[in-house]
Amino acid sequence: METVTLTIKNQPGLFLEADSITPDAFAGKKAEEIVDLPVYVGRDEHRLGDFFEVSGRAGATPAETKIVVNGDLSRVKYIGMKMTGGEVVANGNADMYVGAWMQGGKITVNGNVDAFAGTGMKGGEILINGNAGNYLGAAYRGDWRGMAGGKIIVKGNAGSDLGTFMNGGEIIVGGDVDVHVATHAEGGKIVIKGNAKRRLGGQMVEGEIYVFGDIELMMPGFAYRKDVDIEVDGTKGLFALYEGDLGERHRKRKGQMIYGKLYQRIRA
Amino acid sequence: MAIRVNLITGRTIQQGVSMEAGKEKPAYTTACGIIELDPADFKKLGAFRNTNVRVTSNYGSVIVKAVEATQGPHPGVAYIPMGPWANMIVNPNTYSTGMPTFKGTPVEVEVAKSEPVLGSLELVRKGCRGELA
Amino acid sequence: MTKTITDVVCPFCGTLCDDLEVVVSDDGKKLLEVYNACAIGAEKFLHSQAKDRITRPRMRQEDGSWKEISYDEAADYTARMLADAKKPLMYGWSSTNCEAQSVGSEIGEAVGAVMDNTATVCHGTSLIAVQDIGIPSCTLGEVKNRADRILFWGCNPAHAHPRHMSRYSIFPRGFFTGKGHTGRKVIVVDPRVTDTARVADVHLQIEQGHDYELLDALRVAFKGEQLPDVVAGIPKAKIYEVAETLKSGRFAIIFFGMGVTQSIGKNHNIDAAIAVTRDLNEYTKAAIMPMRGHYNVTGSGQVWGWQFGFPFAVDLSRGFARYNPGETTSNDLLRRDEVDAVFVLGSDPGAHFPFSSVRKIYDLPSVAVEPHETPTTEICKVHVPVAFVGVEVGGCAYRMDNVPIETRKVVDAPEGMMTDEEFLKSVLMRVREIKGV
Amino acid sequence: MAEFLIKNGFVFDPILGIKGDVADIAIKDGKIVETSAVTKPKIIDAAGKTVMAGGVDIHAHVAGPKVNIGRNFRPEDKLFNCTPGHGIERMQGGFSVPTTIRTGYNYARMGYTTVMEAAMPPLYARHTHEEMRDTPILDQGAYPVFGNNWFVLEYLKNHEIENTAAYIAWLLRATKGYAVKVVNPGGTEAWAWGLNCDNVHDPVPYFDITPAQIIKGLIEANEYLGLPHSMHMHANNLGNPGNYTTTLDSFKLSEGIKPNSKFGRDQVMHHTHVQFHSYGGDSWANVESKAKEIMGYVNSHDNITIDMGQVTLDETTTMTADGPFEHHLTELNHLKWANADVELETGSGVVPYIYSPNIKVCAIQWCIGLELALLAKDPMRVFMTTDHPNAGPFIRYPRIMKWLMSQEAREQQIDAFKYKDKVIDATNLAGIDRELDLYEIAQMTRAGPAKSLGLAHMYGGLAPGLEADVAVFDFNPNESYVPDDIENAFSNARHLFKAGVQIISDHEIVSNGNKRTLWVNARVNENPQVMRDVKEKFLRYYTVTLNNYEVSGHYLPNPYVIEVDATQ
Repeated sequence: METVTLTIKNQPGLFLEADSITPDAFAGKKAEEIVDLPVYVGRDEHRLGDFFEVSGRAGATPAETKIVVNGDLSRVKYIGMKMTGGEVVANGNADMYVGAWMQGGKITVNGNVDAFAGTGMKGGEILINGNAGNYLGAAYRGDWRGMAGGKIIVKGNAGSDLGTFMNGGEIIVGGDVDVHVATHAEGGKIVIKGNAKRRLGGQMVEGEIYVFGDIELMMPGFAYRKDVDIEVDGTKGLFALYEGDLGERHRKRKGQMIYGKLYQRIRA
Repeated sequence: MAIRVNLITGRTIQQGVSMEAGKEKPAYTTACGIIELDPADFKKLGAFRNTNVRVTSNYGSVIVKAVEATQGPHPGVAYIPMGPWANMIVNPNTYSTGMPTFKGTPVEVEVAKSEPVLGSLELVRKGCRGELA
Repeated sequence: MTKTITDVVCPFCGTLCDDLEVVVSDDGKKLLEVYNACAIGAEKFLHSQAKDRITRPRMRQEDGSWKEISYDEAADYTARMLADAKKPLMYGWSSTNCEAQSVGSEIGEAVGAVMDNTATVCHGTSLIAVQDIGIPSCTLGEVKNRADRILFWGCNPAHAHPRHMSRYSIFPRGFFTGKGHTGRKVIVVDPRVTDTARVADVHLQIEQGHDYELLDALRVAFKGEQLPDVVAGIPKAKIYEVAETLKSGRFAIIFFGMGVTQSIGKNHNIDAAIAVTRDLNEYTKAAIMPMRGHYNVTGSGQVWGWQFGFPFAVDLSRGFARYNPGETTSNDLLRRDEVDAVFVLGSDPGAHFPFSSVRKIYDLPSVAVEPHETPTTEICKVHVPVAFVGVEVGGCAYRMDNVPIETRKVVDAPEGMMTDEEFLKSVLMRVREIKGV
Repeated sequence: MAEFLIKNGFVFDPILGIKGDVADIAIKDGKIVETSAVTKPKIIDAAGKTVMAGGVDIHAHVAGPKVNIGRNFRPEDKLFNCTPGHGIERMQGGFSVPTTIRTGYNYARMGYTTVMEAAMPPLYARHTHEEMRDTPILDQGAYPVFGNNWFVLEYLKNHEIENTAAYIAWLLRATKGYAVKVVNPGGTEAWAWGLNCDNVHDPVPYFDITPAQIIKGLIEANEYLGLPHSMHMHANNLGNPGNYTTTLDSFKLSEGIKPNSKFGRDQVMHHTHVQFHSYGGDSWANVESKAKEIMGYVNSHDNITIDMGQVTLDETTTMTADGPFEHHLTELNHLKWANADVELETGSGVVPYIYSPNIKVCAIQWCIGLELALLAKDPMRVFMTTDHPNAGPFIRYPRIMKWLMSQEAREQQIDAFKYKDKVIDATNLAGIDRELDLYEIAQMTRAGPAKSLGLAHMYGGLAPGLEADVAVFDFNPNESYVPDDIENAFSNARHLFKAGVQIISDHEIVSNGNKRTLWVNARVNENPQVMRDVKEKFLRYYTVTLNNYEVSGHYLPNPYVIEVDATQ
């Protein structure tokens, strides 16, 4: 795997739209070609090299390309958008749409990300070592096809609207989450190791939510079924199983109604 | 003595009429530079009707006149008609929807008898220039 | 001598009443009386006659005072500001006609602006919900002629849409509703005992900010599933009862307002309310409608819909349209310092945005096109007063149920004043000159 | 105005009867003229290329309230496909429901110059006209819907044809409408109570009238007026297994009625998107094609024209005034559902839909549409449509041409179906080897629809005197080609002229043209009763006043009024 290193040297006046920072756009290019890739500030087109020092070279294919981005990226959008393979490491806070519509490869952010990370994600892995913003692993507006595959791990907290319209894949949040989790979900798995607020599984058709900490308020559409002994992301324990959203439509499989499942860990 | 209440904002007919008559006019301040409190909350606050109060949230602070709620009872809920006074203190968090959280901001209300309720233009102007207390 | 003009359309709220009568002087220069309007609508017509009205553009000076400038100078300043900016915000577009909105779109395209309308602080979250789940709706005449279950959720028409209840929802006698209000059951959900709640058969005094939970509970009740004892401060027996009332109607309508769009959950509250409506269509006929605020905010969403494909928060900065509330919405843009100039027309963000956003506008180059003197004009660098649409110039507007009605001119604007459309056209011309296209 | 001479192209024109011969087409003052009539024309070299009249779309949902619902509630339909303006083109966006601007340009790119909006709710006529105004290039008209209108229901309950006709004339004028559209007659009124009318004899709740009475009455009223187009029909029971009997029952209501029109049409009923109405079986498990039965009837009754409603196997957005159908659809696919019932007049619904080649029913629908066209004896009476965007977006017309013109292309598609064998069993298509030629395509897309619309005096051909709507395609019918060449060539006209203005030059859009809006002004004898009824209904039941209802002229900046004298 070849590595390209980007180090931000000029902060944009407004925000930098850098959908070209992906292994797919870099693949087969040398540093002097990569600096010419387009980025945008408002309506102005610039070169990537106007904002970043670029060194190293990309591999022949996205899968053979690793990108390391250094510096304060909190005004840089779209890092790793639509990437299909390879690796991106962002050493700093990043703005919106990290790994949005991602299909493969891995993104590591050593910092926080703003909203819409992993929007419409189909595959690959996003590891966020800080906090994530709102709409992590959610669907784009209007789309009923949210996160379909892949894995998102957040070491810190996540914002509101986690996994909206989630259909598949996995999201693990080490800390707390804000309101609205797995709304309209029809599949997938969300693990919350900290506390949750309200509106978990609202309008949920199918899928799984695991909460290790407290839930401020349970949806009225979730009913307690039973206690179960399970292992979740390496933690074994007793969980209370709730099913819902009872107000929502549900499929039947083998004569059995399939509900969304919400497991809350029972403290010893 | 300060009380904590849950603040909501919205339209009133007086707000609408005075807005159309001119936001620079005193009638607009009379209509919107107010906080409607439930009688029970007045009691807790230990204030008379029509006393100026300071309303403070995590996001700001504003002086308005405390009046008795006309569409109550709603103990624990306070109402400031939509407008620049309410907007000094509402929760601007949009939760990435574009919409600030205009309704449901926890606020503290305390009597501020001697402080004036500013007119809308002055309030916004002074706020922008950093001239508000 | 005076003239009476009939079938006048009221340019205040989304109710868009079109049965006003206005008496004007024989020369059409003075507006004397307004009939059939609500207090707010009447005030809007009468205020146009104010003696102290500002009738010429003005620019803020270094010392804070205003200096009168010509419309040409104002158009030139506006065009330069927009052309110089990398990402200007063009906000408002709700208290104006569709004709002006269309010219605004062309300017937005030419300068790469973010176009946003007042839905962003009003029913923008409803629009998001509609994109997620759809919206079974109808025109207001369907309500008048058929509805026997009227549910007002988080809205207070007695104050915000004063003639709504008499024209469309509670009181009118329609084709299948000959008994008027006695044939209807009215339910109000509101944390306050509003004046609308006082005329209702049932008032659910909901715990503020728990709309999503209560709506979900209604859906659970429709399906006959078990509920917790109390949801959102409402005992479960009451919830089952209201669910039954709704199901047993022939035609149920839900009207909703800022109580749900602006409370926590926002789009999700509307989403759940629409889900309730969808559910009701399994049992009977049901529709749902947002109580749109400005008289033509709906039209702005329609015009942008057919021109760009999105009803608000349209980011044209990259040369093509993009849309994502939370990113391309005015308050997010201002909060995050994503825009470098602000143009306002047909709205008053200075009064109606959270102050943290207002302050950002103050710090940027800014122009306000606005007939009134407002907190926005107070903080903008240039104020361009214009004729009142629907009073001094006609043009198309869309009612809250998307029905387009052509507003009427009833009286002349003060001598020498421009309309929104005229001013925008001169800005567009200047923009094209500056850009050489 | 500039003169043009389009030289040496292979011309396909049913009006001139030219079947691919090399000929020159001359343009002067916006019209086609004899080649001898031009003096200093600009020469357009069309050697080795195909030349046809501008396409005429008789049925598409391109402007108005439900189309805009489709746009506004589907941001995902525009994700990553919005494009910048360049040259004279403005920004564009949208796949299945494009913006008005993209609509105009994309039709032009396919060589289409006239597009009829298929369903205009009268109360929303102003909106429809605003959108058409913002659709560049194309001549357009819109069909107000009548089949669930209270006036019509009340008049036709007693078979009051003259009153119905007077009301139609009034409404066409008030809405600046073009033709009488009927959608699920009675069924959409029933849907206002959550009900439907499943067949032509299923009575409408309260109004005590059957769909059959509505259909027959509206045909008669249409002929009483002698309108340019016939009654334009979307029958009851759309989209349901076994519905072909309802379709045949509806067709039969036209029997014995003679066309009364000075505009050259021969039909009294145009039935639209027949694909959706040609299903046998009694469930989705055994649904099968009844295209043979349907075309058996159509081929033997020349007072009917139809269009296909061809499924294109895309993700699209369905939208129709058939409110109950859209509710039925959302129950099936659980996707977002918009509904918009309109007081006293009509309703509509909008639901996204994915026609997947992996779903048996979708593949059967695809076959049925093609069968209709391939079983047509008279291509002047069977027209190409996708009922845009219901069965697919209009941009797929060139792909449909490919399927109609090439058995190989059809076989490729059938082979790609997941349930190929079941699909073949349920349909006739695999046994049909007919390949249409470009002359027949010109009949189905130009001359035929123009004639059916009563617009053969303006559109659909290249005879002198007609509007100079001419398209030139990079397609040489005399050279060998693979099926995809058809799709590519007809998706991207080399040149296009609209009313004598060059719109496309070497594949570039160079002019926004001078679009016109067509509407029909039918004059009838004074009818005090109808005018009294109109006043009363507005006073008591409408929520807008009568004086605010009529669409004023400035919404049609360039109107083209077709006058009809029905006074007698």
